[in-house]
Amino acid sequence: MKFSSIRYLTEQGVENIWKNRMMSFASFCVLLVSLVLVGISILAWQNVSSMIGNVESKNEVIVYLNDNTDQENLNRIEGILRNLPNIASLDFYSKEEAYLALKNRMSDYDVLFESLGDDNPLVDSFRIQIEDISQMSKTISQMESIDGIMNISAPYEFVSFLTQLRTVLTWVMTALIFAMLIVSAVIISNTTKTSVYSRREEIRIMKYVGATNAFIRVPFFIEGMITGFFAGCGALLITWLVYDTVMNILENQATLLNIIGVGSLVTFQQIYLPMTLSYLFGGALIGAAGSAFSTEKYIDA
Amino acid sequence: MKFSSIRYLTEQGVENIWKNRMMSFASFCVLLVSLVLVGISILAWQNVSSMIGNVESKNEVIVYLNDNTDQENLNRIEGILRNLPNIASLDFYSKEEAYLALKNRMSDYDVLFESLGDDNPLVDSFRIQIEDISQMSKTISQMESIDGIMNISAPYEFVSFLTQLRTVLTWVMTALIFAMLIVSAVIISNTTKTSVYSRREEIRIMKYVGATNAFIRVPFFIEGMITGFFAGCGALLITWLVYDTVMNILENQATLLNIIGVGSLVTFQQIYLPMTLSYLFGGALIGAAGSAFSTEKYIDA
Amino acid sequence: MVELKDVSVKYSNGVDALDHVSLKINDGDFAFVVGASGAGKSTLIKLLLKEIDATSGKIIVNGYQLNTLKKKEIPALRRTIGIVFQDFRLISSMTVYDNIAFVLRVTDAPVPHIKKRVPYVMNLVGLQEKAKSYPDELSGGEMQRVAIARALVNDPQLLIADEPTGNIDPELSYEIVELLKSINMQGTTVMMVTHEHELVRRFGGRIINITAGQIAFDEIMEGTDNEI
Amino acid sequence: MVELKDVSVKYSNGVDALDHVSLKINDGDFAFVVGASGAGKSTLIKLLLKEIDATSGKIIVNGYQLNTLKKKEIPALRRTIGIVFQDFRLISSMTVYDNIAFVLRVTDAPVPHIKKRVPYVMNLVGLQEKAKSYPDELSGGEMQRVAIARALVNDPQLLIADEPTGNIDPELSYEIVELLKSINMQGTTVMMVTHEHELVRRFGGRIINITAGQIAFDEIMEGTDNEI
Ligand SMILES: Nc1ncnc2c1ncn2[C@@H]1O[C@H](COP(=O)(O)OP(=O)(O)OP(=O)(O)O)[C@@H](O)[C@H]1O
Ligand SMILES: Nc1ncnc2c1ncn2[C@@H]1O[C@H](COP(=O)(O)OP(=O)(O)OP(=O)(O)O)[C@@H](O)[C@H]1O
Ligand SMILES: [Mg+2]
Ligand SMILES: [Mg+2]
Repeated sequence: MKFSSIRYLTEQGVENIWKNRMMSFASFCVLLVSLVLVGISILAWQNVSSMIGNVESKNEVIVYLNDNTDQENLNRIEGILRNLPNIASLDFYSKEEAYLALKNRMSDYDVLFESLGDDNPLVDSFRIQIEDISQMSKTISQMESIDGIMNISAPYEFVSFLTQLRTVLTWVMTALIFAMLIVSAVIISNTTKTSVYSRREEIRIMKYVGATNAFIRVPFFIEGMITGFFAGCGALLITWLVYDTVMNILENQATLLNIIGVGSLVTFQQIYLPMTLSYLFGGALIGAAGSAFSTEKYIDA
Repeated sequence: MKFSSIRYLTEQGVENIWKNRMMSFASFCVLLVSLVLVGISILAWQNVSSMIGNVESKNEVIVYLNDNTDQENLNRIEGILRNLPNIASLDFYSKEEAYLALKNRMSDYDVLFESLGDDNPLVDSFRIQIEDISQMSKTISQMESIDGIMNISAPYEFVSFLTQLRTVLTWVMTALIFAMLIVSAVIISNTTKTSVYSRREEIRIMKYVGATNAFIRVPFFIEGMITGFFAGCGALLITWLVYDTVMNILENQATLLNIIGVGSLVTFQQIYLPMTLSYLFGGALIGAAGSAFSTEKYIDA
Repeated sequence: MVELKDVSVKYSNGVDALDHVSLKINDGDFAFVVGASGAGKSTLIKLLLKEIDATSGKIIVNGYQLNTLKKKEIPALRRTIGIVFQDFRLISSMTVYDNIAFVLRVTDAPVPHIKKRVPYVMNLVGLQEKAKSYPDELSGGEMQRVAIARALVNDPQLLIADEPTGNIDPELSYEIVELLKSINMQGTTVMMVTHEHELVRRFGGRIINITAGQIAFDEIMEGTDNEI
Repeated sequence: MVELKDVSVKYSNGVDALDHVSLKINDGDFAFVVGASGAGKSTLIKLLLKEIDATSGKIIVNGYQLNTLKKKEIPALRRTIGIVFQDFRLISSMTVYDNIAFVLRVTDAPVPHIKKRVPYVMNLVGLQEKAKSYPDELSGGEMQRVAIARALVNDPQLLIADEPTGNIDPELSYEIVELLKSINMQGTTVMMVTHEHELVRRFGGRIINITAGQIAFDEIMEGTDNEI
């Protein structure tokens, strides 16, 4: 194909957008909506997994040491613990700190502590954060074999809650993204099909005067690509607005934010580059591919 | 219009579905997808609000009484509390019960209790459930004015977490349902418009031979209604499958279920009647209305 | 009855298709409309159907004042007119039978009447065997005859035919014009656009010649057919 | 060159449109094809374009064996043929200019050639002023002439015209046939379907009569035009 032909076909593609503006607008809307749906689903998924990750990192296994463990044993146990796999961090928590914290926490029961006087019945402990909480039981049984340990308190219930929540959310979000992809595929393919269908006569006539399939297809392809590109722009804008709005609402919910962790929210700034690229390229690509595929049927008729 | 005409137009509508099967299938798919999206969004919203309601009902305000309150005062305070507005339930919790529970809860600190011996430093209390937690502070200030009360412990943070969670979820879910409605409206209107657009010649010719607008529209209307009805059936089936699958996944997550409350899940059996009706009627109605509106443009041309 | 008073039509792209045309065709008349390609013949017909509006001037068709006719009343107007379009305009999704029957159905005609009338007119144009064919499955001449049958079927007051013999061989063309003549005898006003001078010469009658949007000639001529 | 050997066409609805037709039109011939409505003339043309396939028999067009022609090669075949369809088949979303230029564009013709050639053929059919009009804005005769211009524009080896004068007044019709004749003089094979006996009588030449799907008559006749 010569350059003049390519230029002509490109111009045709651009012109067709305006000539078939009703159809182009339909494709534009449908593509835009699909991109927004898929985009927001993915963003939601990112945020939710980041939140779960954040909440997970707050879990704590507490290793209580025997009463009156001396410094040497302390160091030995700390060394062994640090060398265990699956340990994210480890803090020493002396019995004095523990006592003060307990007193604070149980301020309703002041009487109780008054009766104790200066006596501190608590023990030293290590507070340990587990890396992969699904491997927690294994790590704990390794800890139990260490000498000089009185007791291990692990947040079994909390961990099982988190793993289950994650399972469910993974299911739900994966299903959501899949559903959105299917939904988008269905509506995009239907819209482009209808758009081409309404021009089947034109396509037939072009074939009668000797146009090759490629010659007929290229303008559709370009038309779809441009429409898709603009749908991508629109989708980007809408996603941005929606995302910003949701983030603003969240920011006013201090307690909630505190629990899920402020840092676990993905800000728009962090992702705007890959997002912009995916939207624009994705839009153009889907638009072009959709048109190209839908012409097939009427081109071979 | 005579009966024979109505019969003829109805037959036309049915025939047209098959004659324009590509378009009918496109409308069917789009309507189905829209109904499923909106339906599942609403179901999700119902479940989430039922879960929040369930978690909310677990909140507790504890009213601690002065040490050694006698039975008479106890009855008096209970009477006053019961007469306060916004109280859902009220339970007496003796200091003996409290002590036992505390001991169980703090089994890690056995030493602490051993040092106390038989001495019970705790006090009697009422455990109160608030009806509307957003009105909690008002209710608590009313309680504070009662004689013989030592202290009130209210789950301020928990309540503010819940109210905030509810605000955010209400926003998100409302937005989701709205978005799905808009999405559906956009794609349905575009699909029906394209479907009618591809038959604009036919419509023009009908007008040339003296057909009234109603005469042209009725078959489109019936076509849309039937397509919509079947889309409703399909959507019902898909929603049911999806819902059932999600419920099955949830049922395997015992801890999670325990926290959100098994009873707070809406089972399909509870809602299948209104859902079936909404899907079928909704489908038929949207299909019919969509077609009727889209013909307008080409009918007046 | 068709009456045009000083009617002009200027298309949006600036073409003056009709230029101060005045014309009267009485009930029961039979008129040939002739003229070069692009003279304005089809434009005249579009006006009578209120497919387009006159830029200026007044038009009365079968008692309807087209200038003031409301959109809602257009179907009523069109039901008094039977029309054969130059490009046929058959509904491609309907069979030949339904294309013709449709005209009766829009007027709420009783089903037994439809069942008798439609085969009758299909027979008139020689298409009884094509009842179940779709327009795509017809030859050019057959499509044209379906268009003629459709125009006849509801016994219109005014029958307008735009080149009804453009795709039909001469023998059949004579038959078609004779058919139109016989319908005219029964009281229907007939207006037939044609470029086949032979037909006009043979049948004679009122001949209206449109040239460049104006009426160049409007007279009654003797047909040669009567002599043979 | 067109050659049909014992070709039959039976449409899916059972119509026998062509019945064991054998026919040869040599390069440089000019042939009129006549016959009653529904005789099978357009079917013959559809065959040559490979729009439909023969039920039996062999067809060769411009050296292409149509029976064994692959789908991919159809555009190449069609580019050697210029065709005027009975129903015009103009692309309604393109202007007159683009409808005609399109045929050159599909063959990758150089832009300067297009810019010279298209106005030239529009001039031949008298449509220079309608270059920017869309098909909807043309009269029947004008559309037909666009179709003729489109068929001429890429100087085809074989020119097929299906009723190219069905919507054109007699004067213009003569001009069109004379145009086709002069193109034929330059070496293009021309096959013209018509039902206007007057034209055939006047110009004469090879006349192929198709009746009920069979060749009833295939002879060369003297035209009256030469005598006048
Ligand atoms: N919709 C339109 N928009 C612009 N110009 C038009 C339109 N329709 C027709 N014309 C122009 O108006 C003039 C008259 O057209 P009309 O169709 O009335 O001619 P006609 O007498 O029927 O010719 P023919 O015998 O070729 O059918 C022509 O020059 C044509 O190009
Ligand atoms: N696609 C089709 N399917 C079925 N039958 C068809 C189809 N096309 C044409 N026919 C039938 O085949 C026969 C020949 O049709 P064709 O179009 O070849 O006639 P023609 O000679 O061109 O007639 P005309 O002069 O009226 O155009 C006709 O009886 C027609 O009804
Ligand atoms: Mg005309
Ligand atoms: Mg034909």
